[in-house]
Amino acid sequence: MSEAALATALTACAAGAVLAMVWPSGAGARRLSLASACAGCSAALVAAITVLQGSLSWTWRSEALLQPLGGVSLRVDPLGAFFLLIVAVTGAPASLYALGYLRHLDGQVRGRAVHALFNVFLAGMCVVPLADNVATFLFAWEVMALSSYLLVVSDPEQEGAAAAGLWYAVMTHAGFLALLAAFVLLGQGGPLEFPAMRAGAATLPPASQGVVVLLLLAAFGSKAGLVPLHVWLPRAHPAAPSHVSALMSGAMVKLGVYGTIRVLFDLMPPLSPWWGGAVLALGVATALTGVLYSVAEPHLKRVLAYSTVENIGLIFVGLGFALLMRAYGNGVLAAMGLVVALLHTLNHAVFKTLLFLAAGAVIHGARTSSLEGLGGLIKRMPHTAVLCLVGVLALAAVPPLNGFTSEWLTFQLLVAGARYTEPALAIVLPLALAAVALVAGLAAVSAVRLFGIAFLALPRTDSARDAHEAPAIMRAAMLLPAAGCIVLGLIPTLAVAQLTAVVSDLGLPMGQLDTGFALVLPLVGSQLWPIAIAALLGAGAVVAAAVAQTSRGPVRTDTTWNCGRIAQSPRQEYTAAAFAEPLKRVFTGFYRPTHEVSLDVHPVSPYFVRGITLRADFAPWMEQTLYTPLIRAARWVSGQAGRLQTGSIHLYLAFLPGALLVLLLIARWIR
Amino acid sequence: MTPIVLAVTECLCLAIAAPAVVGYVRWLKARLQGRRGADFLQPYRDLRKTFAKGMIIADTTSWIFHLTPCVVVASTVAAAALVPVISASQPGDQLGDLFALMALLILGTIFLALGGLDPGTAFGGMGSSREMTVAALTEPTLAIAILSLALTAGSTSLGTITNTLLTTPANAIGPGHALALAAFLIAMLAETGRLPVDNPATHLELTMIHEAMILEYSGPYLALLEWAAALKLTLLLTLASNLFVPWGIATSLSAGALALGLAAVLAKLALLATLLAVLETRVAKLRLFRVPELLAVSFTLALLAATSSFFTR
Amino acid sequence: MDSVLVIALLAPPMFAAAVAILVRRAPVGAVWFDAVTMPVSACAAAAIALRLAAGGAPVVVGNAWRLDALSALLALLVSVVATLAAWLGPGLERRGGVPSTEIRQYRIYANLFASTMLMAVSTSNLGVMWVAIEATTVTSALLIPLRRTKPAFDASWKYLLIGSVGIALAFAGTVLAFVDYATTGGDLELALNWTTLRTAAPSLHPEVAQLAFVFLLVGFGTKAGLAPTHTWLPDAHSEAPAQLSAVMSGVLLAVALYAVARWKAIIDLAIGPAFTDTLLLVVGIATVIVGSASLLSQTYYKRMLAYSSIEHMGLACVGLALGPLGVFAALLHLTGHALAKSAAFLISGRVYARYRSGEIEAVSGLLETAPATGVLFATTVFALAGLPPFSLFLSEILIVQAAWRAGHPAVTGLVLVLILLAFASLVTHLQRMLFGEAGRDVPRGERPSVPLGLLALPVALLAWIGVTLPAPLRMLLTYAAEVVRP
Amino acid sequence: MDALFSRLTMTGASAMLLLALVVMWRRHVPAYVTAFRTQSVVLAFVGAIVAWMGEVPELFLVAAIILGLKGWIVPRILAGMEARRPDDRGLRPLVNTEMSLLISGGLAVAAYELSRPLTEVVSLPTRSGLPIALALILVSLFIVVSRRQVIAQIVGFLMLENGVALLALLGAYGVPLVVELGVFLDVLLGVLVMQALVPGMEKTSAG
Repeated sequence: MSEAALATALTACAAGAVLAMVWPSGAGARRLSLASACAGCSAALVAAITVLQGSLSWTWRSEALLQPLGGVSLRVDPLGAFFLLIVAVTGAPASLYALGYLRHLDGQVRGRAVHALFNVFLAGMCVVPLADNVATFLFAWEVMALSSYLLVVSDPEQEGAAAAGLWYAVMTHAGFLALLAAFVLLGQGGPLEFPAMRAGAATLPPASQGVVVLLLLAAFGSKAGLVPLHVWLPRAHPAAPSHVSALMSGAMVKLGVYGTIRVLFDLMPPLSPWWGGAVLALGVATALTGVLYSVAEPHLKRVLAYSTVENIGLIFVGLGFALLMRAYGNGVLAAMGLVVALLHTLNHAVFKTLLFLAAGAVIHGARTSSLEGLGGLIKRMPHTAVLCLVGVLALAAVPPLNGFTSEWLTFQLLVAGARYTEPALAIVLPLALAAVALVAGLAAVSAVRLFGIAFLALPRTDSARDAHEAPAIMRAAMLLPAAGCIVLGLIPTLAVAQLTAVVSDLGLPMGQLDTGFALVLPLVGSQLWPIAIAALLGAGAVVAAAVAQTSRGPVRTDTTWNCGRIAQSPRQEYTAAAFAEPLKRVFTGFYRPTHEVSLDVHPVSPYFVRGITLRADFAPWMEQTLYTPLIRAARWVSGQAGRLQTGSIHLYLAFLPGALLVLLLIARWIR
Repeated sequence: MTPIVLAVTECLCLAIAAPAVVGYVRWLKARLQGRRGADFLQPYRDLRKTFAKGMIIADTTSWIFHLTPCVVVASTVAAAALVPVISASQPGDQLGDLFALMALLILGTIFLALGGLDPGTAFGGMGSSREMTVAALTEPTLAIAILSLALTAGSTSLGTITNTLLTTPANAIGPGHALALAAFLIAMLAETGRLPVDNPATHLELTMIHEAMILEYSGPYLALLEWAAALKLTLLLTLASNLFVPWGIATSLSAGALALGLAAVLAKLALLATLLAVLETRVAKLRLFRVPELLAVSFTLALLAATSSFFTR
Repeated sequence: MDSVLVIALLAPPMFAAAVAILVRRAPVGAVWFDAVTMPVSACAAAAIALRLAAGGAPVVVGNAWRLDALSALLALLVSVVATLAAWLGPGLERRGGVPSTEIRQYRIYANLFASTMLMAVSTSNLGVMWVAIEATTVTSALLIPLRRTKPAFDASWKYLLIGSVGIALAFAGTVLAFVDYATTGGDLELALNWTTLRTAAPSLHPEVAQLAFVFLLVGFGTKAGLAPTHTWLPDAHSEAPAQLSAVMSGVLLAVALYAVARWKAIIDLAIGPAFTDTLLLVVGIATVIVGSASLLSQTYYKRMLAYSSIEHMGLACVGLALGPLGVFAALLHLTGHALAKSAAFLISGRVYARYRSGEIEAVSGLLETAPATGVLFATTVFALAGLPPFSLFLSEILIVQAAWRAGHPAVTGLVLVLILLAFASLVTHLQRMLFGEAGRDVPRGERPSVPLGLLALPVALLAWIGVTLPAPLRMLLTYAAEVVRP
Repeated sequence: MDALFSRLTMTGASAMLLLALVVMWRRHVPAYVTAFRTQSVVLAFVGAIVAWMGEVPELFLVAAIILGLKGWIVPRILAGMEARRPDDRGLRPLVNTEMSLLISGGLAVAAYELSRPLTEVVSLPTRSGLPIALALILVSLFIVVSRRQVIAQIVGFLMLENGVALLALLGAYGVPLVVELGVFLDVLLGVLVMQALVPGMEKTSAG
């Protein structure tokens, strides 16, 4: 059943890619290829759910493909199936959405290319979680990377697309090479098959174990966007078409998480606690970095991209915690950590897909992507606004939406960890808890800022004033993840029940976590009953509304009061930059803001100011400290190498005896 | 059945008592400042009057403006439902724990901020921005305070925390508990917009936080928001008293115990409200950009509390 | 049968050259003759390769010609790439505008060039192999300044002088090995024959063998573009006509490396592989460093491709030093590189024809002005950067794996870093060419055409090899690797 | 007999090395061509001696070809090139004469050291000339690197070929004939192509 579904999924994606290129009419190519992608996602969803329900696993091998590296080998287990599910739930709405979103590309070859690459991208992402040997994994991984890179640069008119593509390509290739090195090390000279690695990993000497973990963190961290390898993420996401951003943020980045889990929890034996601590610390740093930039960023999609960084950080907090607990032999807490990380992975996939799709609708409708240029869209794009509000509330992690449940579980996790482990470790966990709480708070700020500035109040520009609602198909596509946010928020046990199967398959027994509709954590004696909270909230709101309606006073609409100021205009509105200003001041050390004020004064006297220009920006210190030296070093090396090529034939000729001499010396030396 | 009835009653009690707490604080402050002051029932009169008034809706607003008061009330009531007031055993624990309560309060704050942004006025935006900043910075303090409670009680569930403290009062002795209480109280000041973070009685728009957000509200909506703010203050004060000093709370459902519980909670509320009034008379409002310093102090206290609970474990 | 095969392999390009020399008036006829005869050669090579892949005996004609799996692989690469170049060479376009003298000159020398390369790989005599490789320099040097510009003449001069001097050192190495062989008292007439030399190899004297190999490595390394004697390569490849650059970069370098591999096999039999492995590793790594480090600062796209060739030759050289798996990977790498690089150079010719400039800066908006060419160019560059589904992806992974298995962690790490550097540079330059605003005077749009289809051929082949690695090719590579490193 | 054989080849080889050194201190291009011509004649002479005393008759053919090709045709081509091109006598070598000679001396010492294993292995009477042949190879290489004039570089390259040929003659009484003939063909073609290229470089650089 699941084999057939999976074969259908891959075939559909392949067919979609081909149809996009060959179908005679542009519109037909779009419809067919995206419908095919959507069908593929549905089939993948069926496959994933079948496997998760039945906890089955099956394998498929082909020696004919990629033969020199050991052939193609696929295996579905619950962990892989769960990530397949994530790809599917992100891919299906994204492909539906693109049906309406990319209509304007119908006449162009570029449109066909985007559809074809989209299908290839999906297929690559479907294969990654199923790969059971290094060859398959790396191949699918690179197909995914290449197709997503091409999608990022698919709209060269997008400002900064080329630079974003370059960052992305280089970072992802660096990750790939680190991954290759790690796998080669992990293979210990034997066959690069996952089962063999699983069997042999225990014999890996500690030193190379450390190197492997470092390389893996670099590899998967560069895909997932761990600090300081996140730099490509806020560049690439805005450049890509929105449905691709959704897919990248919702699914592709998560495959970095998948890889980490697959290798660190499945292939490798328990590691030293230091690694768990390091991953936890990385997670915290990532979450804080992401959320702080997300709060201050003016570009709509970059806000979301940084928020992805933040959520990846939270997921890695869970993973780091699980690693720690696994190192200490506390299987139940390790399992809980993993469940929390996986649940947040799913939740984030759902709400971030929704938000990126909504951002696409906004950019599509209002033709501007800067928060400073938006405003008042709630009246012009009412349905998108409602859907976006759902996503934003999930992002802010408030009940009863899905972002809240995983956040709540993360808190519980850290409390339980602090309670049930040895003091040396327990003292560190409160700091993590505080950081996660701060992240949650700042995420709420970011969410309010995103929705409040973009959708509420008055439009700040003409293009925002003339914004139009997204086509029905796009709204319908957004409805899917929005429903997902609500359902997963109300009934988290739906997902948690599947996850217990996933973690127990990884050899981590899980205590009872799911009972009906409420999440019960016997370990910390807490429970959460989101559906009841939702009912309470609903009842309270209805009562409050009724009370407000019963008042007999007249209701009229009038000019905004604004403390007596007349002629309310968009210029009086609070801007996105102003909204973030208090936080920028509080975290000056992090943002390192640069201010540049220029006065335009009347020639008569410097006291007659005609205009003031303020340019405020942040110093990109992470890039400056880490990447600028690297780039400079590469340039320097390149310059040095260029000195060989002076053009003088005498120098060139002199290399001949030179090489002869050096090699003779080496020959003498190694004799 | 009885516990649910009791829970509803408790919630209603809080809801009804909330304006009185605010009125009491105002009265006491007036007395302390040498004014006569209105009596503690004045907020009820204000609410009645505002409810009866008509509403002017700013023409720049959207449905968010209408939704905000409802959600703020709903989230505050939901939070109140989680708080043990008279009885320690209560069904609110089924719904959620302290973290859920925190999240519910944040939900209210978010909608307040959205409501402030909706009319598009400068003051509204300013208030929203500041409110969200303060709320975000308060989160870690609250989380650590919750942690230090959870470490001694073994749970983040409110009922369990109260019960554990009642059964092992020794837990309350020591630096951890007091530090956590202090941290919690400071965080509470920030959460509820009291001095020195925000001045609830200010008339200067530039220094407002909470009031700036609700500038455009009038009539029943304003009444709902004012009442929700009062409820938030009351529920946090109740929370502080019943989590940190639970003695007197009813552990059985007998009438006597419940009466004693009611008396105890009223006394504790009065005490805390008095403290609040005294504090608000003594301190001046902090500049907005010094608020993080205050919160840092509170964070440090909470962290010390958490660590000290490791040592006493 | 064997002689028929060898004749079918070697004769067509010679015939074509002769026809081009003889037919003065109507060069088009000669061109068509060329386009028809080159595939014959390719078919012969394929037939030989298939036979060897099936485990058949080497193709032997007397003492002169002998093609084992290694030779067959190289012969196949040479003839396929030469066919492609013949089809896309000057003279076949409808509106060529190329002077007929140029066409004639191209056809004469390109065919001589191809036949010298085929001779180099199919002779059984290592001395004759040297002669043929020296002859490749002579035949190709005259083609570089086809357009008669000063930089082209300069580049050609550098190529000729450095190549000749270098190759003379290889001759010195050959003579040294021969002298050593002579002391063992074998048959002097067949002395440089591969089979004879192989049989006699274990009795060679270690110190002389080492000395000889150093000379051979420097000598043939010069032709193969190994550092630090690669310096002629960027100039020659960037100034030559695109079709010639394709053949030079795609297969000439491989043929030179083939010579190194042949001699390595002999010397290894004499003194064990450790010595040659170390030298090849040192030279290979130096070459990869030079190649990938230089890539970033290039401003001409053909020079960029040339440095990429240097990088890939370095990788192949490193692979040769890494034991049986490494040799297999190196040969697979050479195969992939031959296809990808020749396609890239041929496409670069189309780019030049459109933009009339070789500068990367001058070429912008390629995707807009010539979408198909742009996509093909990008594809070949991605293939060269080692991305799937192209076969260089496989061979790079195999080289890394082999380096680790051979116990060289530092080499593994260095190779990975250098691959990244090369990738970053290639993508940087590629993006600059593909995107941006094209100048007003650049013609826009292109319709489907035969050359485009032909150019898509090697790309498709690369992907096919990369995904499936067809069994005959795999066996051929395996047997070829066994020749180098049994 | 062997002693005489050894002496004669040794003398020839030394003469060849000396003629290479001539290029070091002469700045006059025609002198280079003359030195090369003379060297080739000496090489043919050595070939003839090896053919005669080593009893390898086909080497007579090789010697004759050397005489014809390198002693007559190639020098004529070079002289023709020299006549056609502008006077570049003013071009100083990259390395001055004293230094060049010192380096050549060093190279000769290196050649002795390098060829030590070779002379230990070879048992032919001509083996004592092997270091000289190797020295000639290295010195010619140095000529190519250090001379500026195009013709000097070509002469250096040709002397390098002569050195390798000498090495083959002395080490093993010559390589197989087919290879030898191939090498001659290559040399001839190479020089012809060089001749064809040089005007292109000159003309365009002048214009």
